[in-house]
Amino acid sequence: MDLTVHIGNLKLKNPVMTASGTFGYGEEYSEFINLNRLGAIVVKGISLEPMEGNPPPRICETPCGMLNAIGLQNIGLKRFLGEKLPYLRKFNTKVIVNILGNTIRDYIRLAQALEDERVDGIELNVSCPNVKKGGIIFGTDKKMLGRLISGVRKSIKKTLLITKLFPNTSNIHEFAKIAEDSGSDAISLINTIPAMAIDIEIWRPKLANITGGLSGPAIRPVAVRMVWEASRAVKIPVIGIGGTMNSDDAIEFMLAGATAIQVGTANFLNPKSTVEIIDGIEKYLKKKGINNIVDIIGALCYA
Amino acid sequence: MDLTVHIGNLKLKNPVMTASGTFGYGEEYSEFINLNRLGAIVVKGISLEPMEGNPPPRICETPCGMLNAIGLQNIGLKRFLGEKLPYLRKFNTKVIVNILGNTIRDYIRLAQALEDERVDGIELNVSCPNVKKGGIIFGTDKKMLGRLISGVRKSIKKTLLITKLFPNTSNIHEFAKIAEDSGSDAISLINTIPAMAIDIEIWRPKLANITGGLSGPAIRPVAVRMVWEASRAVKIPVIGIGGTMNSDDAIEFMLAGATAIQVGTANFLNPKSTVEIIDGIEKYLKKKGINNIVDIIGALCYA
Amino acid sequence: MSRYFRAKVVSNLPLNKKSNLLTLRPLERAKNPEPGQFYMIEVGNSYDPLLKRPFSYFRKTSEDIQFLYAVRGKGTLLMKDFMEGEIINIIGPLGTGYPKPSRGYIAVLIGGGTGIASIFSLAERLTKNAYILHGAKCREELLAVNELKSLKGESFICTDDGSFGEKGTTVEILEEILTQNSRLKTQNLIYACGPRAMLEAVSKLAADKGIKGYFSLVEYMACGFGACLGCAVKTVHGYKRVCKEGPVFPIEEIVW
Amino acid sequence: MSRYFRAKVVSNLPLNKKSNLLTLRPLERAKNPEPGQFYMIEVGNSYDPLLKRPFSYFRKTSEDIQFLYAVRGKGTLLMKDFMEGEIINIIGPLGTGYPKPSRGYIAVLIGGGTGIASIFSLAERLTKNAYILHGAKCREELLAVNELKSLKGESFICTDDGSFGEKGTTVEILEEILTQNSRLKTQNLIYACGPRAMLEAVSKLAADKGIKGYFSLVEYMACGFGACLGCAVKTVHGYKRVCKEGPVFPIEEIVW
Ligand SMILES: Cc1cc2nc3c(=O)[nH]c(=O)nc-3n(C[C@H](O)[C@H](O)[C@H](O)COP(=O)(O)OP(=O)(O)OC[C@H]3O[C@@H](n4cnc5c(N)ncnc54)[C@H](O)[C@@H]3O)c2cc1C
Ligand SMILES: Cc1cc2nc3c(=O)[nH]c(=O)nc-3n(C[C@H](O)[C@H](O)[C@H](O)COP(=O)(O)OP(=O)(O)OC[C@H]3O[C@@H](n4cnc5c(N)ncnc54)[C@H](O)[C@@H]3O)c2cc1C
Ligand SMILES: Cc1cc2nc3c(=O)[nH]c(=O)nc-3n(C[C@H](O)[C@H](O)[C@H](O)COP(=O)(O)O)c2cc1C
Ligand SMILES: Cc1cc2nc3c(=O)[nH]c(=O)nc-3n(C[C@H](O)[C@H](O)[C@H](O)COP(=O)(O)O)c2cc1C
Ligand code: FES
Ligand code: FES
Repeated sequence: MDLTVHIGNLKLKNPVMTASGTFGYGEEYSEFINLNRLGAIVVKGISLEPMEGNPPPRICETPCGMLNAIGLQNIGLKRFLGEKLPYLRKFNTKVIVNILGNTIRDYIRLAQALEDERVDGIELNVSCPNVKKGGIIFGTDKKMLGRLISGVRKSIKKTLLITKLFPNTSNIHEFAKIAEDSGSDAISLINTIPAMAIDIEIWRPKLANITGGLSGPAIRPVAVRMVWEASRAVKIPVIGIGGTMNSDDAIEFMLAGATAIQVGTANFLNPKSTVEIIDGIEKYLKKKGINNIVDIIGALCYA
Repeated sequence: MDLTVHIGNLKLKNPVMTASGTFGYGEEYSEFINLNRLGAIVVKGISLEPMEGNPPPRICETPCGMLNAIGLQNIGLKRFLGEKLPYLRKFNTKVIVNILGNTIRDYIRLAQALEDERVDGIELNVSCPNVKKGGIIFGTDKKMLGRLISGVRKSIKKTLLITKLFPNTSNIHEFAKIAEDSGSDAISLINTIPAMAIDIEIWRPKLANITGGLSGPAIRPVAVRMVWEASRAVKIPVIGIGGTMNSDDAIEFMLAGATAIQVGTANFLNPKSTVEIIDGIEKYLKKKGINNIVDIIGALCYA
Repeated sequence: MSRYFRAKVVSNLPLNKKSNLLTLRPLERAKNPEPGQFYMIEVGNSYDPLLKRPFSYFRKTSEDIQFLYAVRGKGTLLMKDFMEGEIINIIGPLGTGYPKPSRGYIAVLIGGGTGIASIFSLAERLTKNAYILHGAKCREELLAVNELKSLKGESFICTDDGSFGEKGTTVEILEEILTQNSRLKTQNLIYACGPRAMLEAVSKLAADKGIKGYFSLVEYMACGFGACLGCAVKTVHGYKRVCKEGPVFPIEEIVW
Repeated sequence: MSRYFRAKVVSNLPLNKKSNLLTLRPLERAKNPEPGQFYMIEVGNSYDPLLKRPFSYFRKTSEDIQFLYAVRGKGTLLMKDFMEGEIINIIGPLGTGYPKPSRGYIAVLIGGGTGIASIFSLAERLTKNAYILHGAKCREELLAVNELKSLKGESFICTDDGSFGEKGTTVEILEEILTQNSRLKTQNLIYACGPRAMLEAVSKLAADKGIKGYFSLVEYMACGFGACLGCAVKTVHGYKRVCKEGPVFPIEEIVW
């Protein structure tokens, strides 16, 4: 059975990746699973300088979902390269680095530094809803998004470039098209949906940041629809993210048009989710008599 | 204890309304609850001509939510006025009619006919995601939305005009502002979020319409955030909709800035939801020692 | 007497690997159901699963309502965990059940799989001139075999693999019955509930032989009482709600 | 020996109106916990509630792990329904527990409400020179009173309303103890877990008297093992994760 999928020039041994911000820098999961088994590890968003993140409370639970406003806390490029990347390099798994900046120049510097270190891929976080100065304007402004992507594209040679899209739009296909036209090798979607919860006893937002991003099974139907729309609008591969809890959900995304999927919130509930999903996909394909996983990508039938 | 709230020129005896499309024409619930107790009844969307709706399956369940693609099935204006409105008139409850059309002219004709029959309010459904020709373009195009609202506004005299907003945008406050500036007396939000689910056994969409609208508790955090954003952008009252299952949820919307709320999907699980929510709000206010419900509207504290 | 009421789980007994017999006792005064009607049953107390699930009532005793259900997905899986004494919310009786056969008609009742639940409620009311057919894949999936024996009508049991009763499908038995009493065939009246494939086959047979009858249909439901328009099926008179105008429809009105 | 493992519910006994004692038996080989460590416990098998919930372990016996929990919201409400024999997933032991007091130090342990669970695991390990304080609003909310008596250290129990033990708060008792052995006060070492108000008061007292110690903090958690950065608390060294660097932090490092 062949689980291999291709995202741009990257060959993944299976379509199961981790979603940025939910898998730390990989180390946190090494005691639970064999990291070699993953298609790719996408690490927590990295900025040029370390960021301390938002004050607590940073998370809360909602029906079949959770809100987070971590505020992009990260150790910064330098410490990432010095302390975290060497560890990840030990595994036979692709390493994709999620990056975020305030300006196009920030993104370019990050991308170049990471290409120099030969990471396997770069995922542009243009869509994180939690910090005002951050990538968010790129994620909702088509022109800016195009300029950002082509800027980064030109500044790096062959490293895989993925653009991660913002779900809060009525025309995801247009953003997908811009990513493709500006030189993105793939798109990933969706990031969390901006949301909010209030503690009605004390009349305060449950998050110190007031709003946060909704993730988990609650958003999966929205994510599947967006992946379906985006994958019909572009030729580059689409990576499906949002509420994948098990292999059935992963298969749903792939039938909708995703070439690979990322597992986020599920890792918190069950740190073995990713490998259980890989096993589950294999079992499903066996049951269905399918030898090559690419046969299910976008295989949705109509009427 | 005073539960009265005002939406434009309408005085509601309490802030609990029903959400369009989830309460039929009221009759279906009369055996379960005393319709006189409701703040207002918003009926299923009405078009000039009857619509037969989408083929089945029309609904499916998702984590903490459901998808629907009813396709705006309705009996049309004439039969509504002849068969349904007289029944609703018997109750001491405001009647608000959700309307939808393909053109601004359609909306105007509907609004005028309903004003002639002295319904208490009109809710513009500019946001239903299920029919291609329907209101959807109004809901995502700011210029069109403005023209629609001012067109309807000018054509009717004093009937309350509510614009129901589409959640699939990154700038709900702009749509809210347009509704206000174009003469809407209030806005209601959110409608369902476009979404999709796939049956992985048969590789087909779970809905015949392929996509549908997500409702239920899953979307509440998104709805609360949008209500909060919208209510800070406009002076007209905001009606909060999305996943209100109980009085706690209703209070959450009101703290976020809603003057009233609509109960949708909850009616299906428990046809008594609306009155239980009214009772629950009363209990909450008593416990908190609040005499007037308006004191909680937008009372969210920060920091 | 509200149709939305609380009920206590009296028992929840496994009948076979897939199916249980659930006995509920209403804690409030509840309406008596008519054959073919159904109830919406709350399967858990979180919002996942969210919606109640529809089940035909199988039997109504003086105090209790009984259901036969098969475990299919996450809702019915939770129902398996219903414990004696647990209290759940249910809505019903709902929908329009089977019209009684007029005098002189011979009722042929067909319950495929759990479809027997809906059919049984009618079978119990018929005193004579009735055939009751129940089929399943294999012995282990048959339901209510003993109860069927106790009925006044003549009952036939079949399995696809022949592991119990006759080997074959209910449709084959139906054909035999219709052939045997062929002189009267237009005085046969078919009542059927079961898998779609079975209903389609029965429908074809009925059309061929000019026999009338009624099917109980299934469709996904959100409310069960006519409010959501989610359970539409196509009929010759346009879309109809399975939960309100149905679940029972005249065979010839159904558009497949 | 994975920290993610399945465990069987051995018992789940109500201790008072709000709290239960939960005994779990790991079905796989599991690591032994250190005092102050905690576990993430799966509260149900649907996605609502979604996340596991963090609980300090109360006691470790040769085969089992015990927890003391209070019903607060929907997760703990579901835990009350845990039945003997049920199998659940848990993660642990997690976090960094209490450092042992160095020789010559007098440990003063304070458990407010369910905070006693975390404190108890340490108390059991201390053989002498230890005071253990446990307080609650009223008699009905006290926990593990008998277990406290069996400890080697000296234990004090108090209730706000005086319905059991001394009338007053743990903070008042702490003050008394510190006054009594005042000569040695800098050789006291405080360990506390409980409501925020209690910890803030203890922290003030400790600062006033120049006494060092450790608090076990709580924060909302998604993962419990350091991956989500959701459980940050402010310390003098910046944000730290309650689930990894904590839950136990030196009192003087905590920024309130
Ligand atoms: C009027 C009516 C009467 C019914 N009576 C009975 C009965 O007496 N005994 C019995 O065992 N079942 C009966 N059913 C079917 C029963 O409602 C479904 O099996 C049940 O809802 C499945 O719930 P789930 O959560 O386990 O499955 P899900 O996880 O929701 O889905 C699992 C599978 O079950 C099927 N299913 C789900 N919902 C429905 C539905 N509303 N209608 C049909 N199929 C569905 C689908 O094929 C789906 O793939 C009846 C259905 C209707 C509409
Ligand atoms: C390291 C650690 C150890 C803990 N040990 C114990 C213990 O031994 N015994 C015990 O009874 N409780 C303990 N708790 C608290 C326990 O985790 C919460 O009471 C529980 O998660 C509440 O879940 P719920 O779904 O019932 O409440 P929810 O419905 O989620 O919330 C109800 C209320 O509980 C509180 N709460 C919810 N989650 C947390 C959380 N993660 N931390 C603190 N408060 C929370 C909030 O104030 C909220 O208003 C511990 C918490 C942490 C972080
Ligand atoms: C705690 C948390 C932190 C996250 N941090 C990032 C991040 O740094 N960069 C990013 O692009 N996405 C981040 N995300 C979004 C996830 O990568 C993912 O897009 C989202 O959670 C939806 O997937 P899920 O439902 O499987 O979790 C974060 C999500 C969570 C829950
Ligand atoms: C079955 C169904 C039918 C609906 N029909 C309409 C409609 O005709 N017009 C409209 O404006 N909204 C319609 N809605 C949207 C609801 O009014 C409401 O905005 C949405 O369901 C979110 O609220 P909830 O989560 O409380 O259900 C419908 C929703 C459902 C579930
Ligand atoms: S299930 Fe709602 S109308 Fe039939
Ligand atoms: S709970 Fe996830 S990092 Fe602490």
